[in-house]
Amino acid sequence: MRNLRQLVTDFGWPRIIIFLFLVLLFLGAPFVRVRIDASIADVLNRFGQNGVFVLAMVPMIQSGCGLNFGLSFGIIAGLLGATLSMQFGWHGFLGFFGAIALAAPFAVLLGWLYGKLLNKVKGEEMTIAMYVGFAGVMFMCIMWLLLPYTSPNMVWGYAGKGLRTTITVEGYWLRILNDFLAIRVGEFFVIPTGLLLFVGLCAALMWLFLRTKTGTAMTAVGSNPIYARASGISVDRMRTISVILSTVLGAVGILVYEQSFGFIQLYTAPLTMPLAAVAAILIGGASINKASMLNVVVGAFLFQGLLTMTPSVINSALQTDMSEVIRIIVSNGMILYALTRKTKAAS
Amino acid sequence: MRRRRLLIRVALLAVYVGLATLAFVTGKAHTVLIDNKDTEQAEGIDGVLVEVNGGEQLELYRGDRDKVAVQGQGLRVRVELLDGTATEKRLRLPVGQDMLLLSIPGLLAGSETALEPFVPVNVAPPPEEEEPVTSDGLSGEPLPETLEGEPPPLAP
Amino acid sequence: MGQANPLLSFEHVTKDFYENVVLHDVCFDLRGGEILGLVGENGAGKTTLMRILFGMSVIAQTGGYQGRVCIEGEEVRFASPFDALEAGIGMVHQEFSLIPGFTTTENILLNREDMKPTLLNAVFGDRLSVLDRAAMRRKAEAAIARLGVKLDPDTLVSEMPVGHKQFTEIAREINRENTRILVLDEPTAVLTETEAEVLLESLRRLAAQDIAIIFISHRLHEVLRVADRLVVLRDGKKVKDTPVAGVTVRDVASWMVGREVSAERAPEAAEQALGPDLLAVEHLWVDMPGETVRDVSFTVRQGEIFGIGGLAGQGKLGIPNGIMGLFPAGGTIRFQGRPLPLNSPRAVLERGLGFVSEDRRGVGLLLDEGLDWNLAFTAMQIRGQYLRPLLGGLVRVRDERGMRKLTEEYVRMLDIKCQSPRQKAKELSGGNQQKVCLARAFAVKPRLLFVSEPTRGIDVGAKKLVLDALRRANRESGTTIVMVSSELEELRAVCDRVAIVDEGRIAGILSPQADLSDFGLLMAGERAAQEAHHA
Amino acid sequence: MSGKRSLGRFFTEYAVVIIFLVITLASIKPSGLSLVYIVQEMLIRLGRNSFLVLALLLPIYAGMGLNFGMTLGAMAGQIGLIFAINWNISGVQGLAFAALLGMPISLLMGWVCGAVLNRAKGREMVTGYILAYFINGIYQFIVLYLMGSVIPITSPAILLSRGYGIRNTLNLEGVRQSLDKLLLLRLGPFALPMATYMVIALLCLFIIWFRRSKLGQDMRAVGHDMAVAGMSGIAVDQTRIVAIIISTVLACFGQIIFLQNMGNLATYNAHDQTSFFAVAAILVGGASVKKATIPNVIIGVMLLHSLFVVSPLAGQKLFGSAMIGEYFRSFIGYGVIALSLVLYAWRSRRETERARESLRGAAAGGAPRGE
Repeated sequence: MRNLRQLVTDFGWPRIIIFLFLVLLFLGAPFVRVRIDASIADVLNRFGQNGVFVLAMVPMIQSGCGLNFGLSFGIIAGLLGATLSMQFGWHGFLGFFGAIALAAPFAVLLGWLYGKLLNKVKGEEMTIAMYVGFAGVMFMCIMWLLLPYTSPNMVWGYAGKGLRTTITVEGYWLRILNDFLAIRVGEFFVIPTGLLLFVGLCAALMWLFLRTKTGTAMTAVGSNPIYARASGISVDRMRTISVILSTVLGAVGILVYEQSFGFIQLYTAPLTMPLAAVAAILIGGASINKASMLNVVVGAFLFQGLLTMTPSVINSALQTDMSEVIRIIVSNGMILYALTRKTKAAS
Repeated sequence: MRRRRLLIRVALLAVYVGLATLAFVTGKAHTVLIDNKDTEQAEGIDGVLVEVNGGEQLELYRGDRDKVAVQGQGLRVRVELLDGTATEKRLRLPVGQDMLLLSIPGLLAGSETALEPFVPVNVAPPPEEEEPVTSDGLSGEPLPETLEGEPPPLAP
Repeated sequence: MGQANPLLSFEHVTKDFYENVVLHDVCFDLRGGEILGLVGENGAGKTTLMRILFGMSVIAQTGGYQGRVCIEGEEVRFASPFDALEAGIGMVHQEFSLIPGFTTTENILLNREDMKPTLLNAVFGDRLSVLDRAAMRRKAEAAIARLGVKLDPDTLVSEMPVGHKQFTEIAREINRENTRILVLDEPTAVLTETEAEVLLESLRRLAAQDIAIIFISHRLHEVLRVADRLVVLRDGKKVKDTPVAGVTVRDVASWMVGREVSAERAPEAAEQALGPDLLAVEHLWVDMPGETVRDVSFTVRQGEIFGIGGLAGQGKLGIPNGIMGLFPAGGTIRFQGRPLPLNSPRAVLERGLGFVSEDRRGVGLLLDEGLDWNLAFTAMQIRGQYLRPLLGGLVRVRDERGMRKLTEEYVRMLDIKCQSPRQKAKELSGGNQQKVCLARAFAVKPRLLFVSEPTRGIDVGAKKLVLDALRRANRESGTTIVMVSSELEELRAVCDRVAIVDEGRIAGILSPQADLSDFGLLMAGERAAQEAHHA
Repeated sequence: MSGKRSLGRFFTEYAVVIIFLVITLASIKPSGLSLVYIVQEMLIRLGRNSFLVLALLLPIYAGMGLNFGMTLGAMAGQIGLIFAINWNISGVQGLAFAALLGMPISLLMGWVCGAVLNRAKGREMVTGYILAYFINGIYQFIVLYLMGSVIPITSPAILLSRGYGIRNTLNLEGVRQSLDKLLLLRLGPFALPMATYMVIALLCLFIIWFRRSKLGQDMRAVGHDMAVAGMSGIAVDQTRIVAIIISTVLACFGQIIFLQNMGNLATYNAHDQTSFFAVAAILVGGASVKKATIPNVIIGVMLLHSLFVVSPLAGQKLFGSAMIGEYFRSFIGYGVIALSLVLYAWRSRRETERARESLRGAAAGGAPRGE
């Protein structure tokens, strides 16, 4: 009995409530004529789609920079990579991995600048990260209109200049990961193995990195920066590395999202994604200065499960679109729960 | 000291409720239909000028009906016939009633039921409104394309 | 000035924290208008006594106290510092409790401002009455006048010289009409000589207005000049209560530290052959809050255990923290003949210097990580040990097995009581945590090891084990040790030479067998008559 | 301080204001708008937004930074308006009724917000931001599902066709510009909504008076140094909660003034932008996270909104697309908040370092430094 209570306190009450709520939804699905297998396939797909985003949260939490509200920088780098790869007309695997290669330098540069800024500014980092991120996205909105893209697939029809708000990835690298080795069972159930493998690979690389010498130093900076400094670690360099890593993962994350979602969303679309990733990692059980791979998997699964199940089950059960409201309350509630824990504020 | 402060707080609460009801009563708007049709007691008057609460005069022929928005519960109606004779009547409007019908002939004939509630029978269905756009940080984009909806400029 | 019964009296006050006794049967009293000097080493019980007087919550949380505290004869037990303030007892702390953005007047009147009631009071209570600035200003000027110093009531505290801040705080305490007792804790620590003189002068003027003053300071010559009576505390017992007349600083020093040498000093078989100078420090200054080092020069010989003692706040802790680069520092350091860069922890660690910090939980440990982590971390980061190649040497990953072996080795050697090498550091007792910090430093096999307050706050058994481990490391693996501690006894038992630091400078270096009152004198800031010869 | 340094301090202090002034002036000409039109827009927007921006002052005094949680007050105001429209109360009485109804709701919301912020000391701003979204979820639940079904809303004009839940946009016909038109003063080509200005002036007087009250003094003490204030017996947490409550109630009234000027209520979106605009405005006016005055509010509202008026058209002329102008002003809006937060955090860090140095100077008296 003792370790059950221990398990509950470790897992935390809010997560248990959400988990039970999700199980309830799955149980209730058949009664409201919602196909279980289609729902599970949908959850798996969305889990893969957003997995890398949630993973991107880990480095900065581990190094004590707190929740990365400025993930939009990574997304901007990813969008640049995607649009350039399409401009060059690369298709298939070359298109997708080309986009990642093109996005990487932007991500590293933006991550480095963003890291330098965060090091100069101790205290209220999260608010500053959020607004610098918003300003960056808005700046890119202007750039999307001015940058000399020419590929007809992307540019506005009548003006011939400036990018469309949503660009289809059809014919380039649509579902390139999802369909790779996809296992189809029956008419509704498909497992996007390629996608899950890719996300698994990223998670494994991150798990490995956290085991390396630099990774260990970064974790130490997160749990006690003064201890790290006394052991000869340059705290600022570690924090910058963690920000660069988080931004690069953000870039990869948006590309994985787009190849599964089917569209590149430009202009103000990236504004909402950081909050979703933050809510997911916190639902997974991460605190403000500690996050593990388990938190990523559990968080992404619970959060995306919530997103997919509530609209279908609740709507058909109550004939209303209540799911939107429930999702807002649950995800923001989780972030609020984490922010008001008694941990010492990010250094 | 405790009692005095309690007393004052209760008084303040009373003032708060009083103000709210005052605003409600004086502010409540009604739409009054000015009707010049024949009724059992009296038939419509041909050509009459009606002025409600000092607003601009409405010209009604027999069988006409016009609408006036009135604020507050008091109704001061001034009816002027073609031959110049004018009569003025003061009426009270029931608070809860949004729509009322005032029959001018009934009014002139001094009948009790000149003013009675009007229940809109077939209210045209409100225009089909679009799906409610709920937005927050997590789904719909938070920043509308135009940051500032253009308000109608103040009448210069 | 004698009243019927004394203004304030302590009767048989006794207090213990867990098992060690901090105050033992302390009795003394205080009359109105009398200045009482309270002196004693660190840990002698001065601060605890004041906490009892002020009814601080820490006392109640740790089991309350025996004995009685009486004001004008009847016993008082204050539940919180505010009750003490209401009863007319003011306290001036060493670190200022002033609001930088407020003016002198606003600080003096903080939370006791004069107010003009407004009609909103009846509804929302008296916090909505308007401040009566004119009355506030008059009261502030009156309080300043009582002090006899010139302070401009309108300057912001943030733009004030340090001395004026001290006077503002005192003015705030005496502004309360019924203030009858004023306690000052190390008030002159941050003042220059002239400012201190003005402060003492104003204290005499306050005493003349029948206010009783308890003056706590380690600057013995100041205490002797201003106090009427002197109480000396040692190890929680009142050892002396005498009028000041005819007492010299040397007497006070010997009372403060004079105790028979209790810790046995293992007679060294043969004076160890001490090698050449390993570490030479010239004109070191370190900016560590509360432990400022102004100008320190000393040398340490190869294989020696060099002790650094002195009272709290004099800068002894600043020396290791400065050299290790944890706080901004300047001056020239030579290690093994070659200059050592300052302000860069990595370079110092790579040259083979280790450091066991005095702040175990804050600096010394990763509380949320396992013991193996804590032990192997520095060795891994500096020496690259405990890493195993993976994927053909492409990347090097933590060698969990190697780290566990290292941990088990040190758990046996230092007898660290823990369930497993992976147990979280925060779950260990104070003594075991200290052993973990020691093991972490030993794991790097340093040539020179700084140890700061190694035995602070741990039980007696663990103290002996820690000191033996240090001696063994010195004798067996020849590690030169610089031990900084406020426990004079331990320094004299373990070290070959003991330097005493006072006000950021080395007052003198003595041999462990030197006379206790010499140590007391150095601690009190009296320069040793002659430079101590090297032992 | 030497002349050069104080000049340097002036620039970093008002960097934001200067940048904004330059950009606005530069874009007036290309926007092609007549000066009369711009000034008239300023007069309208001063009346519309100043009250909301003034609501930010008290939390800044109490050291809680920029109160992103003021959106809670805006929601309360909107709920008040919904009831006023439902019972068809028109004119200024409609506004008064909405305000009176909104006050208790915003009081409760302010108390909740204050209690939550007290649990997240050191990161109040981001917690306020997230709390606003969280309460937004509850607001939508109430307005979209409870109103009409559980809460008696009868007027068909505002209910969704399905019988419950409020429509997306409500036409505030009955109360539109009723406060502005109450005492409309014509001065040459300009129309001045004097009644609104008077309400704002009243609030300014209250703030000035409040600063001199005991509660105001306690708030400033808590703002400067929470620990010392606590030690001197001030109820720190309670003072902070009062600051947030007052700010939330003012935001409720401010939102009602804002909406009566706009003429229509976007039920589910109007409050999203409230805190963004108010925070951007006060920062543009030269305020910081720890220091803000009434002039900052007035200057900020005029500067920010003048740019918001001219930039779309300037964008049209300069870049050939109004969209660029729109995005540009959002970029400037977010940019100014980010810039002033960064400048403030960077300057306070440097100040603590400089304070350390001044101490060190005295401490290192003995040895000449680094010889």
